[in-house]
Amino acid sequence: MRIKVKIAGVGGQGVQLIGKLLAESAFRANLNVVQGVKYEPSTSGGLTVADVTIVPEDEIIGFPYIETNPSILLVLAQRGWDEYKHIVGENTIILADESNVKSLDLEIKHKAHYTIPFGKTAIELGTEKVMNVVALGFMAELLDFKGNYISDNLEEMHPHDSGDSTLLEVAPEKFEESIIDLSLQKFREVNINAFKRGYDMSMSLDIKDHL
Amino acid sequence: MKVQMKKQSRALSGRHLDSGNIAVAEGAIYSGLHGYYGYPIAPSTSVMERIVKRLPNLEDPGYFLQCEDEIASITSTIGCSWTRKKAMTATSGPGFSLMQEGIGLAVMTETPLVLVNVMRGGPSTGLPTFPGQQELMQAHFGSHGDYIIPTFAPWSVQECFDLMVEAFNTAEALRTPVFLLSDQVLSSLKEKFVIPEEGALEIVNRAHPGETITWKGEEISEEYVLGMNCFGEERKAFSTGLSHDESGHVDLSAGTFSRMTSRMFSKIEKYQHLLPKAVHHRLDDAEIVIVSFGSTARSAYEAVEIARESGKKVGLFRLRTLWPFPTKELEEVTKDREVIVVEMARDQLTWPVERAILRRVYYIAYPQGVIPPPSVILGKIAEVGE
Amino acid sequence: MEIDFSKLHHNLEDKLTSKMLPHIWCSGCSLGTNLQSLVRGATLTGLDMDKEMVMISGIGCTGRASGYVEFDGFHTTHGRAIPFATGVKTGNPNLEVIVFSGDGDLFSIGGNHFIHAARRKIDLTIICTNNSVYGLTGGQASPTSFEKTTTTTTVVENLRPFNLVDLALGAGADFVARYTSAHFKILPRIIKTAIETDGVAFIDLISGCPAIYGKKNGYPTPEYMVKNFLEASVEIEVKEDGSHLLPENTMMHFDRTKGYTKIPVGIFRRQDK
Amino acid sequence: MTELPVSHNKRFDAYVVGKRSNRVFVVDRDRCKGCRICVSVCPYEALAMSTDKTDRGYFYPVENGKCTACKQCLYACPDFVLSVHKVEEVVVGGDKQ
Repeated sequence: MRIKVKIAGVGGQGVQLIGKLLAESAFRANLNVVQGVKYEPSTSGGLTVADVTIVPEDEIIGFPYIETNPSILLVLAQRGWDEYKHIVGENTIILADESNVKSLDLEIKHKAHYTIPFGKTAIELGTEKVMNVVALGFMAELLDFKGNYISDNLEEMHPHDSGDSTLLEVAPEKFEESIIDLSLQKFREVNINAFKRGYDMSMSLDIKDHL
Repeated sequence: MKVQMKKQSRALSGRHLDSGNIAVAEGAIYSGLHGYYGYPIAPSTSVMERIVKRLPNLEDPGYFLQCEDEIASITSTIGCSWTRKKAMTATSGPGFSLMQEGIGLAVMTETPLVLVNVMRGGPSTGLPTFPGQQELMQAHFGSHGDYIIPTFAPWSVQECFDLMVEAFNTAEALRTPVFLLSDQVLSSLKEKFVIPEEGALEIVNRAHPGETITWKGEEISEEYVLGMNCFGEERKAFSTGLSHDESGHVDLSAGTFSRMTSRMFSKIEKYQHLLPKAVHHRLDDAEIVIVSFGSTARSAYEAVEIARESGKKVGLFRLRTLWPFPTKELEEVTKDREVIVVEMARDQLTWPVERAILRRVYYIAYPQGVIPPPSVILGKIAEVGE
Repeated sequence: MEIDFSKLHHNLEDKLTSKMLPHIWCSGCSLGTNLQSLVRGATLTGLDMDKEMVMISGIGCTGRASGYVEFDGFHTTHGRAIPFATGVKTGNPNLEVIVFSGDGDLFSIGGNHFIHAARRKIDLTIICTNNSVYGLTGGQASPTSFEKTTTTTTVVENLRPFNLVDLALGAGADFVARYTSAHFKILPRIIKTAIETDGVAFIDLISGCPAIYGKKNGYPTPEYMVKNFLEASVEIEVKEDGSHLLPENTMMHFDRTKGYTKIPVGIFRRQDK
Repeated sequence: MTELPVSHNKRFDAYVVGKRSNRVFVVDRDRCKGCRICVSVCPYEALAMSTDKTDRGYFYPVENGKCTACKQCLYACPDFVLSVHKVEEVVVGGDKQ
């Protein structure tokens, strides 16, 4: 039973920050979590990826990266999609930013895909910089209400994990706590707003029906 | 107005979500670190950045210095240790190469210290932000002359902390430099680790001349480990990188050289059983044994789990002490079984494994700046199973 | 009246590691004189040599000095006396740490460490026995070998020596002095001041290698060397405008047929940090 | 002049010196390397080199009666050969430890 989230974008988009916030929130929900980090030396423009794997607290996570079939693949840049489209699997929900990923060529069987205006929403909030946190809010809603639904389906993929009934829920309050604790003072408010907007967008888009 | 900083405690007891480099720093501080001397180099730098936030602000503050280069880092570390303080440095690939002469000095003068090498891909500048395991042999043979330095390898953030405490205890108990070989994957991945209460773990301090200390319930004999007379204490404390006698003074005679250097080997061999033991995972009925260490072993662990689901009898022998190499244990574990060595290097772990069991093994040499994914290991398991 | 021979040991014998003497240095080498001046200077401070002082040396002829005296001491790798001393001082700030090494060790292989030590102002006393040559390895050129002098590795006129006083002043040392080993009368007091300076103290201690460098370059005997040092020494005049610190006024002159022709000596800078 | 201006043993030469003959000037022949610096720095021309050699093959300084125990040579000596003591401290039954 595990949730695997891969976030791909380019440097400067805050990919590592939301990877960290996701991991921190799951950690605060008493789950076992690993955030694998890969980066290139350049801080801006280079491909950057965060892999977050979440399991019940008593389980060991070996390989810290996501090789195939993530539960969620969040792409914030075209380069991210081009680099990782081959790892999509039958359990994958693909979330792409509308304005930054122009060409979402879907060849592999997957569970669902959505193109969401994360960037546009962030601009409405005053700065495109919070695009990442809008996307985090969107994912948080999936993890809160549907996390177990997502992971239950994964049991087919990881049969050795079966028999464990621990819930993989991460409540939105845990995310808000993490955002407050880990953001710089001047970004706290705008980050919380961005998180809530993303969360609401996810609620209103009745994803569950598609799953 | 000057703000009075609240003094920090050495043990930040509790649950943490953080990276391997943070755990390394906290393990050192828990063990009683006083002096840290370092030079920025990826991917080890975050150890230093954590230390500088913590060490000067402790209730019993230590000293942090950013040196002019890695040669100065290792030498200052040795100097600090000679004042009976616990000292360390951390570096990566090119820095480890620069430190080799100083490492020889630490061996020759039997100086307790801990050197953390957060491995990246080489040679030369290589892959500064990607992992490697290519310094396994350099840890053994890097400096000139014969020596053996206890070398540990963690596979998780928790072990980065635990083995750091082991490393300091080993350094103090056996009066020797100790290496911790971490890698870029562990340096940056974040996962849970727990810091015990202050006093919950045994912390060893080096012996004075004539004093007998115990470590893990065992008395350390002065026949093997000389008590250390440090600067500022009763007698003249002296040592040199030249061949010297027990008092530290130069003696180039063959007898003295041989007596001193053999003792330096035998003290490590004598207490080898107290060093961190290898972890056996699903080895009881295994037909195939995977041998690995560090972050690579995480991938091997995943591969073993997946292979077991399809009924393949595979187990993992995960090294935690790399040097001295656990030759006998490996011999027993691999008897009549196929062996696959998995490493992020070309023939560095395979070499001592083959030498230990005296036959050819299967291996995955993967010096590509990423840990070999489970799919690659599963492919090799299938190949060996046929 | 009968002499008791068991009492005839050297006046400083209790500060010497007797079992290591006689030392390895050649006849007439300035190192022994310098070492004696150091021991006398250290004694003047009133500190306990064993418990309150540490003497660190590098590699080379000078490197062996720490083994001959009863300071706590350490003989490090080539060029690394300063970083080792930095570790000692930061490990135990109560110790007075003295670096006693040569020009090759401190300014060739260890040059980077020197300028950073001077920049950092961690309290160290650095005494450089500057004899312009690599003696232990048989007479190769050092960073302070003079122009147009002969060494075993001088191919063409490729030498231009460091002016160590200028270098130390530029790098920011707090106390900078230059004397020669023939100034044994006042050296102990200078060394005492250097040790007591709170910051980086540097003494460019001009010394002779009569057996190798001197023989080829104008001071063939120890006697001549001592006379040459005293005759060539010029005490600096401290000027209000600081002009005595200009490189041309701190520079030494050397003639390969006569030895030193000008050695500006004195205390060039003294400031507590 | 005292009855014992100079005493020798295998290692040391001890000269009773000074205007009031209250000092002992000592040459530690074992450590001497014959560099002649002592001879050259002596302000009183009280030293000359020996005609015979030490066990290690060096000439060594010999005092000629003019020494005032001024200690110049002692400070200049690179080999810790020379020393000056008060007479009462180095005679048999003297008070020095």
